[in-house]
Amino acid sequence: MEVKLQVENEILDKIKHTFHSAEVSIPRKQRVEVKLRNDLIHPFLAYLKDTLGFKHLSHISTVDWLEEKEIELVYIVMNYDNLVEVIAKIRLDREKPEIPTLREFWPQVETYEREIHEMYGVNFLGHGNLTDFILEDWEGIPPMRRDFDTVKYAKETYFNRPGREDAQDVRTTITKKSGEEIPELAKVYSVRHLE
Amino acid sequence: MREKETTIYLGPQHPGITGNMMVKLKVTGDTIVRAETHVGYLHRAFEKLMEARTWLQCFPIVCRICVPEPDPNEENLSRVIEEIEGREVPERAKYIRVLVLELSRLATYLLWMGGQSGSMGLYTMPQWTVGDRDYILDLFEQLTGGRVYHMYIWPGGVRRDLPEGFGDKVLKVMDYLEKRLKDYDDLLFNNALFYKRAKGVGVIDKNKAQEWGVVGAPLRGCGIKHDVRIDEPYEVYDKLNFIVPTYEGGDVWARAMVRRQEFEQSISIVRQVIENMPGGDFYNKIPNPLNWRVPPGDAYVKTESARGEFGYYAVSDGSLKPRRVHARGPAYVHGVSLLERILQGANIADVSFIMNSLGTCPPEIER
Amino acid sequence: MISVPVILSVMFLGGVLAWLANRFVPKGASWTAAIIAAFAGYLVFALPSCGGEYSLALGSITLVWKSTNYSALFAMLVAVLGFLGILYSMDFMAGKKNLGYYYMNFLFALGAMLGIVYSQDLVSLFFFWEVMTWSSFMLVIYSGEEKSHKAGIKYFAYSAIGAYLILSAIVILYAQSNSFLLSENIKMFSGMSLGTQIMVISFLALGFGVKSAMMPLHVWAPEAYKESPSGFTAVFSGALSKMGIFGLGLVIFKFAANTEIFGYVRETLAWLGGLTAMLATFYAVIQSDAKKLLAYSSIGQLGYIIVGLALGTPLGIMAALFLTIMHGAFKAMLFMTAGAVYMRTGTTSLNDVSGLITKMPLTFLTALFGIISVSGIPPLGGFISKWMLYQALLETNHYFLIIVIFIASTAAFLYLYRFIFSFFLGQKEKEVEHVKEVPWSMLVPMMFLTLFVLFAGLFPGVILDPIGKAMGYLGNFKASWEPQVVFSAWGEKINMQVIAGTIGTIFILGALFIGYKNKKATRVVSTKDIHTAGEIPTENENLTYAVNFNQPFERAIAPILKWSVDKLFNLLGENLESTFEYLRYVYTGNGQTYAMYVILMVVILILFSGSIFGIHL
Amino acid sequence: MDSSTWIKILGYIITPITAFVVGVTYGGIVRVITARVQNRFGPPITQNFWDIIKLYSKKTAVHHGLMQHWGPIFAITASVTSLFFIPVLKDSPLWLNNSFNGDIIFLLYMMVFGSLGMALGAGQTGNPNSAIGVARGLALMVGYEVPFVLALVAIMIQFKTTSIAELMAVQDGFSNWLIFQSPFAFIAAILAFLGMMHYAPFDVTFAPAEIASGPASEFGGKYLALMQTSGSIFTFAKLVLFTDIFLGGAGDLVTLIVKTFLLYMIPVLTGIVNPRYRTEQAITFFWKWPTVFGIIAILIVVL
Amino acid sequence: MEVSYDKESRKIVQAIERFARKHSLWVLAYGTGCGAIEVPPTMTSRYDAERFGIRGAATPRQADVLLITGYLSVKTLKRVIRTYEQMQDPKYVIGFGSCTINGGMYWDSYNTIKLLDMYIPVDVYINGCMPRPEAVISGFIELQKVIAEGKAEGARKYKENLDWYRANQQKIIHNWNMPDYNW
Repeated sequence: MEVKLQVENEILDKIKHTFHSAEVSIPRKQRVEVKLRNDLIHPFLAYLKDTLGFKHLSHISTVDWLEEKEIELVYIVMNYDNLVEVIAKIRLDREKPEIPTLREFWPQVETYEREIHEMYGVNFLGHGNLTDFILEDWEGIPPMRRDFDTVKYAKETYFNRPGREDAQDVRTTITKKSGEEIPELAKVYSVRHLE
Repeated sequence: MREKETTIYLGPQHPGITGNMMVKLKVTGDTIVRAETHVGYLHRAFEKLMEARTWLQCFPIVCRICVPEPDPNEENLSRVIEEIEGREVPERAKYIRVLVLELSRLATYLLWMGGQSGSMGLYTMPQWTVGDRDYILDLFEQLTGGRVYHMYIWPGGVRRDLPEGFGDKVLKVMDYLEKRLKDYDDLLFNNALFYKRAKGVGVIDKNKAQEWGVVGAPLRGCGIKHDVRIDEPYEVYDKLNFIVPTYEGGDVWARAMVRRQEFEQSISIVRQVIENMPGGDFYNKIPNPLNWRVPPGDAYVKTESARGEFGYYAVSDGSLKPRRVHARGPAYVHGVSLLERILQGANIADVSFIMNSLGTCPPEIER
Repeated sequence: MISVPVILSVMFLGGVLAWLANRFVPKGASWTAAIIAAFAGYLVFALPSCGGEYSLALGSITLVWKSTNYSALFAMLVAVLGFLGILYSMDFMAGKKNLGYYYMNFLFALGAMLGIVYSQDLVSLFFFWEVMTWSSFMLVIYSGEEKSHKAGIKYFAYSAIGAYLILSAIVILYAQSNSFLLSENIKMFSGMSLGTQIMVISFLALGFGVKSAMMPLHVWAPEAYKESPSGFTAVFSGALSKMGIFGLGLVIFKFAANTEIFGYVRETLAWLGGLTAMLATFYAVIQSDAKKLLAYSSIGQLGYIIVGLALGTPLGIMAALFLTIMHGAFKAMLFMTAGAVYMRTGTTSLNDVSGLITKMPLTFLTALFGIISVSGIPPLGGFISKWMLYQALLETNHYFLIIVIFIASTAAFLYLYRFIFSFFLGQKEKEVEHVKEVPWSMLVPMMFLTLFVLFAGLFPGVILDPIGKAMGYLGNFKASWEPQVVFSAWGEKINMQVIAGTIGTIFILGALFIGYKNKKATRVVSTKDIHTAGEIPTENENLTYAVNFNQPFERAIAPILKWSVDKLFNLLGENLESTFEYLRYVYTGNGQTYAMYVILMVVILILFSGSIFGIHL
Repeated sequence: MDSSTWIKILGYIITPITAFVVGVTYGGIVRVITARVQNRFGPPITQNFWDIIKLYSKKTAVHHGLMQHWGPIFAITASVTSLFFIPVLKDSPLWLNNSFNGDIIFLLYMMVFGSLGMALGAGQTGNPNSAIGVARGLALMVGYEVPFVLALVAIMIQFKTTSIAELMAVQDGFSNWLIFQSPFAFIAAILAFLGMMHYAPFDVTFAPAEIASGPASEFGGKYLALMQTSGSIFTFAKLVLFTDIFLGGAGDLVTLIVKTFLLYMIPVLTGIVNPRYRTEQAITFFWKWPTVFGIIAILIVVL
Repeated sequence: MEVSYDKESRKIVQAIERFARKHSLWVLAYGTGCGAIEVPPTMTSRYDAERFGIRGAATPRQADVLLITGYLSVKTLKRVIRTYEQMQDPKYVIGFGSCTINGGMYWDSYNTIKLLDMYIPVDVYINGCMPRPEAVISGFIELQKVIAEGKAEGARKYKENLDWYRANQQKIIHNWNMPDYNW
């Protein structure tokens, strides 16, 4: 089925016209994806919001690209009139991720930025309230970074029920106790089998 | 130096709070000067755990993101994977998915009716609605094997086909709910006291609503017609016949009336789905679930849950496990920044009332 | 031989003595004043309740001073409260400046009050009335701060209006009767023309109403009560405002009783009193300063008294006079409590202090008995007056007035609870760690009054004896009582000892039970260990709910308050303030200048009124 | 001592015990009725007894100061004293206790005694929720006292008495019950009674979802037990008072229980199907229609 | 309290007390985890836990049972400990769901505890993820049995082993600003 992407193409053109360095693509209907230089995100979102009518901030997401030493910030904004969502992506240096805050555009950005600061260690300049949001008294590297090993941390910090400390399949314990065999199918689906 | 305003902790251990969160109120008299939402009591690091599990192992996790209505999460994760992978879903599976989603919406609305009336002291209502919700949970149990968490919607379709005679049972429950809706009207929606309590309380400014990130019933209660089912139709919603109710006012009353209308609409959707249920396959089988790699890419999908737009952003790097799955529930905005804003100047008596009308659900805020 | 002039000269000379003593001996003023007040108090009680007559002829004017049963009642109130107030002031005022000035004015005010009640002629009545006004005015502006000046000017302005009205009435009376003697005037009053009667009665009622803070003439009271030192506020509210009641009693039963308009006068006054009680209570509910709250409460209680007097039945008058005594006691207690808190914490704001119960247990006890008594909860003295008042209202068929009174009485719980809660209950904060109980000289008056209200509740008859005699002076009123039993006109009676016995027995049984049960496993924990929903509050978070305590009620009465007269009169008061602004320029810091101005004003007023009515002295 | 003294002493013992048993059983029945309305089976009728016994048998107790320790005692003093001054049964020396002529006004104030005591106890805890509950409770009291007193005044004027016993004597025979003689007074009083019983829609004082049960939030163990005991007795006392005034009192216990139970059902059934008002809404409710009915009642008597 | 009444009457009193405790379980309104979603069905018309004398209580001072409905994050654990310590003896804890027993599906999460009884004494566990209302009720009946036998001595256990519990608690709660346990 041929999908008409008239609205999307219009937006694409406008963005390309204004921000020459942006890579714009249309992954599917109602989506426009934009890859930007770091310093352009502020004017870009201002342009989207004030000129193109993208009033609704749907989402701010973060992806940790450990191998590339980068942290990707994904802003998703939506226009209620033509129902198109723009996905804007920027990449920050993983060692010192810093970006100005967007609080003045949308009040709820505060929450997103607090969470990203807490979970990824991204510093939002001028935010003013980057306090504890979800975690309390967290010490060490931000937990959502990929080099944080949650299994190791959990084992070191918490007590484990005896029989679980080796993270073995519970079913083996159960079968041992009850004297039953593990069905072949279940063996195949075991996690340990995977690795 | 001691503050002038009195601090009142509403939660985490408080009968008036929805779930496990805290609203710290600074009050003078019984007027709230400032409200701060504190979350994180339910943080289980789901997004971290998902990065350590295969794509299919993520399904038991996502359904626990929002406890009262797990199905939009499963739907979202399935759809985000399907979109990255480009996997087709059989028509029958789409209908079954809509059926599950709408049943889950009905169950959530029943729970909401209970919470909304319980927060203003009408204790008969939760007893009725939560009891009636169990009929829907029974349907789920027969269909999926789980009362609360279903893990039923999978990439490529659903896990099982509908059992024998399931459609009739669903229709029977729908008839019952329709009958009960009259009782609910008598007890709650037509109660003058409810009107007095709800009118003009917790008002969201219509002009600011979109900018503040309001979605779902609160947005429609401001008179703005926005529903993902219509704006960006997923599954088979474009083939179904239903209306999106809106109300003016932006207060608790408007939200309640919107939800009440949607309750009726959902019943009608379920009926249509059962009526039009096509035959055929229910599952576009994925090759080897243990060695199933999703091609690299990212996607953002959204679903209209009972509390509003539920979005998932997922990134795959081509490995067995997701690179990143990020859930954004409606409560992320409703429960924190919006709640703090509209509680300013409200009465202490209305805090729990307003929270319930916004559909605040802490587990989806902190995940 | 004790006679009225002796008492008065003891008081006035004592005042001068105290002023002098302050010059030479540190603490001399307070001791002198206490001894003088004690001595004068003894003299007042030793004076035969009917007698001590003394007359002095000054040209054509004859001054007559004499004790009657009616005046004896008020004199005793003044003497006791005066002594307690001075005793209380000894430590309360210790270390403050101008103590000689304070005690001198205090004793002058006491002397003037005694002079008023003993006066049997209009000239000395008016003279003492003015002395009382300006000596109390001096005490209102005692602190010398801007606020107290404002309050003082407001008080003075209203008092001047009141004095002018009284003076006009006196002048009119003199024009008709050609005599200043009270008895002469009363005798001839019924023969005067209706217009004169109305004018005299309304002038006198309004004039006395100012002092008893009858709405709408109450505007001065909250500020003045707040600004005056607490030792004097106790007397101010407890005794000085009763001078208005004393005068109103005379007006109603001596002047108006024999006229045709007797019924109208009583109805008007009763409704004014009732509305005063209700509105003042509502205003008290929304106050956030303890002394202002008590001031409004005082206005409201005076409203009850006016209602009781205006009913004109034996039970009503008995209720009013009993309440006069009781109000003197419990309002003095509460003002003394507020003063004690002020002394130890430096504030009377209900928002700032909390949790003093463990620090000042005896003060708390006083406050507790005070509020129980004010609210009229059995078995303390306040209840009996309320009971009599309701019975009187019922027997005179004041159906709607009783509702007004009852609303006022119920709403009183709101502010009374707030008073005791904010100061003594609630969170114990670090700011009050250093607080100690007040010294004995302050505790003694408080404890004495506490015991008194308890005694009054158990043996109301003992206090009703002098009241009965006083009623005999006012008219041929007969009411019956026994030491523990009070009767109503419908043949109903209330036995206070049965009530107190029941309450006491059950309370003691309950206390024993709850003290004995699980005694070892019962712990006292700090007020920080409360249910905060599992959270641990930080240091600077305020857990006391004190600011705008009564906001739910405030919201409900907002429509009533919006239309009330108080705002209007506040506005008027503001304007009056600016009118009297010039007074600030002429204020030189000592009392003499003021006295001069007052006398000057009196003279002007006399001349002015003289020119109207064509009389020349 | 002569026999009348002994009867009186016996009455002092029997009255509170009966009130406690009846009051607690009523509480149990109410829970069952509520459950049935809510499509449930409900607890056994004796459930409230077990609750109270359990609370008494709590091994530890915590209080924040003397007033909290004494607060429940104030409450039980007020409820038992009120009961002692209400004639429970007509013309029965055993059940008359201390009732005297002129007791209505006394009772009006005595009933407040307990509230004030509880308020002091709740204030001592330092819990802001308790204080808010107290502020709400006292404000609500001002609300419902207005129609209540209007109704009582209408009756007191009509029969020129302030004594319950005399009012009971007036209501001789079914048709002479005050509910028929002055229906408007009854309507005003029964509406006030709704507020007095603190059932929805007038349960602002204890609203759990708002202020975590308000004044009672720091009371546990023996203190809560004593409060509940006192509450049960007080409920019975209020019911008896209303029965005496409006339903002609009762000559024997069975009649009394039937009448009080029927009366009790009014607030209970209202409460089951209604949400709660906000405080100011509740107060203004009482100052509207109930007050109008009360004024009509007085006007009828006067004119 | 040692009172001088004889053994027989003490036995009777004890029996009554146990019976009352058993038949009056007030559950603290605290939804610590996702299990809270099955508490309303348990309490309401279909399963009606009030038949067994189970009802909600608003504050810890009044409650008897602390229902830990699921996993506890570290942040919640602190509040749970505070709440538990404010409850009055006798007090019971029910661990609800697999995650309180051994961490359940959150065995590798960095923010949830895996073993509830290392931090507070637990009387009864209900397994399942999540347990059905029937299971919850059967858990309560198990608790009633334990109470009837007089073995529900969690409060005593906690008091006697306070140091051990404190050490475990302080191991994961870094900012320990809790008031002292006052028993």
